[in-house]
Amino acid sequence: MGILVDEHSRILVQGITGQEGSFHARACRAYGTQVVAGVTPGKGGQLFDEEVPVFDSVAEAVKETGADVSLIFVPPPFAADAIVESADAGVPLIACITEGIPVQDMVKVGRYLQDMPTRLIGPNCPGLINPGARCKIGIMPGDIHLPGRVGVVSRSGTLTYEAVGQLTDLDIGQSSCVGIGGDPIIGSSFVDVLRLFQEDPETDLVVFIGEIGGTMEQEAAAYIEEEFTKPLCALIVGATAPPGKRMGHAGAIITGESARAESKIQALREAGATIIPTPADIGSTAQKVLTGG
Amino acid sequence: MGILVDEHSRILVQGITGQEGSFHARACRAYGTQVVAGVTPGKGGQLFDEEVPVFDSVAEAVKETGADVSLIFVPPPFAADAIVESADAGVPLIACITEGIPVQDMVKVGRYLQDMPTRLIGPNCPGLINPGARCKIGIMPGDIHLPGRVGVVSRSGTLTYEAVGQLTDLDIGQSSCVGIGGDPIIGSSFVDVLRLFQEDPETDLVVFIGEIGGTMEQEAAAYIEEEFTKPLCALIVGATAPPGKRMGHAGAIITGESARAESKIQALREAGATIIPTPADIGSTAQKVLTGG
Amino acid sequence: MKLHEYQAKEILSRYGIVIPRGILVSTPQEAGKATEELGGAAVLKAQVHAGGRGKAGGIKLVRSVAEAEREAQTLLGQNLVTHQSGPQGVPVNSLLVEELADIQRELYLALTIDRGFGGPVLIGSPSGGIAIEEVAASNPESIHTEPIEPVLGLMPYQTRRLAARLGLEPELSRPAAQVMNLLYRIFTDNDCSLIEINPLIITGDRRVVALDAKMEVEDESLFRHADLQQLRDRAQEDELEAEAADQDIAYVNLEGNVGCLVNGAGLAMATLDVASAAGAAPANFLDVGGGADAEKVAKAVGIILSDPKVTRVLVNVFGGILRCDVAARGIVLAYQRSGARLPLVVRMLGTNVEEGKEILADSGLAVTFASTLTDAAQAIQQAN
Amino acid sequence: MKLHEYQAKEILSRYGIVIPRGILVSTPQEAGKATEELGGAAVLKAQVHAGGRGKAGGIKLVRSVAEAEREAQTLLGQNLVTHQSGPQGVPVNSLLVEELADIQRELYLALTIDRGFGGPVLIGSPSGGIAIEEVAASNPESIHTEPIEPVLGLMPYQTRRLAARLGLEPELSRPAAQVMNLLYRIFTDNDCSLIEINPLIITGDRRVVALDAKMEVEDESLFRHADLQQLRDRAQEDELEAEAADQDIAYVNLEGNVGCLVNGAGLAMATLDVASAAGAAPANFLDVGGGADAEKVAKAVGIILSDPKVTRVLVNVFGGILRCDVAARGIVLAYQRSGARLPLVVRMLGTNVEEGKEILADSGLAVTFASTLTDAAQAIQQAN
Repeated sequence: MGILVDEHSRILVQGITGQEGSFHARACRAYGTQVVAGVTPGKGGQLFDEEVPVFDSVAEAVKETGADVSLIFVPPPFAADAIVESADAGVPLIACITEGIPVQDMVKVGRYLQDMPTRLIGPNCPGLINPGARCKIGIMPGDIHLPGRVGVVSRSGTLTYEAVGQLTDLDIGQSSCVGIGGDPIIGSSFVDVLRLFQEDPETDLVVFIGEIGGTMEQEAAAYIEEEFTKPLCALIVGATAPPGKRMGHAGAIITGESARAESKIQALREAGATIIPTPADIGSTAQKVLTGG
Repeated sequence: MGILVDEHSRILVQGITGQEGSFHARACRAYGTQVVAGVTPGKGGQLFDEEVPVFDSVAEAVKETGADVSLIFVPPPFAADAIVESADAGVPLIACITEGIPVQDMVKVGRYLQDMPTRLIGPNCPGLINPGARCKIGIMPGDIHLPGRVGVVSRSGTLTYEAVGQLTDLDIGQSSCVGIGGDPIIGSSFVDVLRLFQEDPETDLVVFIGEIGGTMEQEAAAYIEEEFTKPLCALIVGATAPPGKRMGHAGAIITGESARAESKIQALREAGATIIPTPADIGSTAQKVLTGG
Repeated sequence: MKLHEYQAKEILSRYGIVIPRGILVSTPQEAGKATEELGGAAVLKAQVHAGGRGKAGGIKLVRSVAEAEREAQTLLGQNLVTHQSGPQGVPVNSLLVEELADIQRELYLALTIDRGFGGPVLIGSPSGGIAIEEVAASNPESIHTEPIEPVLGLMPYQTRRLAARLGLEPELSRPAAQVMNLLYRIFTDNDCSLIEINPLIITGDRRVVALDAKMEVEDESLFRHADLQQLRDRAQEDELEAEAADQDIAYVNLEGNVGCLVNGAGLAMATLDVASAAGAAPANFLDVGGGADAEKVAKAVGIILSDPKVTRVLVNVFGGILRCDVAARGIVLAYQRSGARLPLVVRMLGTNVEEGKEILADSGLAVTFASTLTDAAQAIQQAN
Repeated sequence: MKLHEYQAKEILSRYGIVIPRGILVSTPQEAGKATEELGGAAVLKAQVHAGGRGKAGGIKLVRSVAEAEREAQTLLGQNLVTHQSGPQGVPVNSLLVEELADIQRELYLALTIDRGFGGPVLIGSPSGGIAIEEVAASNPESIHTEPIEPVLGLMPYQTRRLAARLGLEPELSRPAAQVMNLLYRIFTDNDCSLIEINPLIITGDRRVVALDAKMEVEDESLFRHADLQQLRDRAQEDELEAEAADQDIAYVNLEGNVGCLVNGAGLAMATLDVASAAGAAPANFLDVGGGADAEKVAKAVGIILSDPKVTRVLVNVFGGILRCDVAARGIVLAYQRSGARLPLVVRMLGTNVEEGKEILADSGLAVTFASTLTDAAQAIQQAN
């Protein structure tokens, strides 16, 4: 089981002929993921690594290969277009890795996707992985994962790997791990992913990794309190980080105090989450909760 | 019963202090409609006809009076704003009478309303009426209506009155009559209204009045064939009308042959509708169907 | 509102779309001078608001100044009759003199509103240079559409896809996409109901050029485009239709002799349908609109009465936003102003109907009242 | 990227928003001349990228040319320390000399992106002229927001509502709405992350004027704004931070002595959290980003090594889009280039981790490898 993807998922990689795209398409395949197609406009007809057909458009790729997940490595100026192209081609799940997409592009894409059946993970995210199904759709190092029953959801990329690494070191396997991305506007929120973990019979516990800024953790806390029935360990990073120099005044007054780490930790604690004291304690906290300690 | 509105509906009139707005607000009240508020920016605090409070904004009107239907007489340049203001204020039903709203304004409003729970009737329409509930939300002459069990839905304004007049002359009452509007982009389609008539236990038969242009009648025919279970009499006008001088080439090739009257009549006939031979035969055709003749 | 080719092209050019070099002229002498400026050979294109101009002889290739003057002499001042212009044709008051284009390929590109989609669509075909209706009939699968989501605008993948379907090589895909993007901007900035570039050509030196351009601005939006309002050319419009348009009245001149005044487009079409079925030939389609006051009704009736072929008048008014008393006052006013004595069949129902009938009955006009559509049609058929 | 007040105002003015008459100067003589041009009295405003300028003495009212020259002499060339500038302050290299405004009322208006809403919001308050954070703390209900749906844009009813909440009389509602509409256009046209007009004033003669303006353009969007890229003023930025920004590296200078190289903002924050908890004071926050190549990593490490307060370096890389071997090569390159011999604690995990460690082990650098976050923090705490 796990969420969103499994061993039947058929992946197409947008930007497969680029440097990052080709590297990670290879890594996904090496892990066991079914990469069935690539898309690079103007390079249709090629074969990637002598096996994966490359198409000029997502629509062709879907038609010819039945791809049902799109993994995007397209550079920032073209990434919004890539997302919309996949959504319009009817791809039900998109993971967009690209970092640095202009916010106003994502404002529009976000609005557009509201009316579409497509689910977007990211952008500016590591993607998602289902270790039990050997299905890796993203840039995370596959070999640190272990099949198991803990779900991981995180706003951060590399910190997700840190969490997984600590879990695996303690022999705690993962059902699915999802990096939802660090941009101001992203396709799927904590709540969206928690809902899926709630429904997944093979997830017993969720490790939740938030950050300072925004109010998404508070929204997750509200959901956890009202509907989420599984144990959850939560880490919020950034308590000692410098005050966000990039956050303007006007932005600060929208979220105000709630953007700070303490506010988020408090909300999650009150919602019944077990708080992970420091980033070094992710694995051990999960272990304690699992063993009832 | 009837659809959309009944004796409990509480109406606010946007543009109530204008010439048309005030005339028709009065006519609605005279018919028995509960007009609970008016809205004209800058005229808040006045009383309309010494009884109906006028507000500066829809939000205030809704808050103070519990209005749940908005009837719009605002001039074309400001009508899109009026629709959005009502939708944002949470008004569940809007009837926009205004004729001549720029199409590109309605393109945007149409897209916005997709994500809103609000239902829009019109623009460029006569509104809707439930004679049994003495609830008239629009510009139709109230006294031609008779409470009864025939639903009327039409793209045309005055032709709807013609239909109602013919029905009433034959003592055939109406459950509800809805003019969906003649503009290229409207809030509710034939199918939307037919669905409501399908669900209404007090509607036995529907009189359906279409026009040349567009393909909405064909979409209705498809719905009628697949899901609509009540008898339906259909009139399509425009068979002898001059070829639409205002329809550009590019527009013509989008809809092509299907914009013509014969194509629409054929689709409706094949869907099981009883075709009304000429506009003079609306009442008699309905009577025949009702009496099984 | 239709624009002339030269007006549309000026707008295209201002946005950055490449158009041929061209000079607008209104005399044969100017045509000759322009041809000289363009190197001694040119195309003379009649500036008229009607398609099918080429087949009707409205476009002439000239290879000398003398030939330019001769052809301009013939074209200017004539009424050009095309399959779209109606039998009376449209006057040729100016010519666009353009440089010869090195045409390698002719494509079709257009933007319009698609009711079904509820927004603008971009339409393209590799079969440009001929009427798109013919392409639609003979080769419909060569016409491609790209719906444009208003929140997103035209997306790059759509322009790539359409460019590919137009058969453009990769190196031409980018300039063609640029044209598509600019057309969409022009369409939205100017509240167009139609932009049509037919043909969009690929030249021998691999440029993408708008060789012809048709542009229509939505009448309802003209209030916010003072600049575009200036571009209206009344000379191209049917005189009565232009007068009606000035009053914001929907009017189409037809062949018969029954002048029709109706409120509402649907009822107006229904009235024509019933009148025709009863053997009466309508002289016009006229929807006076919902928001009419007595003066506007009077103007509408005045337009009907000023049509020489009209011998009787049929009024079919169902009072709603337009009240019957208002309509009646307008009718009386128009008859008084024109001094006309044409027989009048009136069917009135709805809001303030009694007042309306009273006003007409008291007016001294030769009014026959009818109560049903059928009655009205029969009465007008007999009223001669 | 932040713009100066004078740059922001020039953009506002270009779009049609009224700003005071002003002259940019960079010498006391120019300041005197400008004051003379403005009628002998003016306001001198230090052009710096830091809020709180007024309280810090960066704004001076002068009533004569001599006074203008004197005050300009003091301001120009100094480092202005405000509550936002950090202790080192920001250099005052130019002054905006503006005419005196006849202030009747001071309002606040801003536009930014609201993550929760997923789009732009317009923010307004009748309490302008003071820091909005203070208003938010003391009188939060006087701050009003209007979310803007991208497909619709800012709707008239929203501008009417906000104008009313700002306490504007009906006759001022329209010009204020106009300012709001223009601000939204500026915001979207220029991919802003923030526009703040504080105060927006009502003058004695009832005009709506932007008396101050703050504008920030989203760094990610600069690639499509060549014109705005020109407006960057490096002198206003921390030198190392500016260097980092040039390389597209997220870097913030801190107070400690442990240079930190991390990939990923979350892991970088986590690293600071753990290091601080272990008693080691970070010298910086540095996220080298996902798409880094060896050269970019080398630049990042170079920035760390060029910081004089750094005595040891902590590397925490979890290989994903950035592979460990690439990171290792970059680190070695930077040490070689700088000749630095600072101790290095490296924690590396993930993609190509073995190759990465091998490269570092073979490099001859004083590397300590750590396997967990705690180990790394302890190792760096001891590495002195």
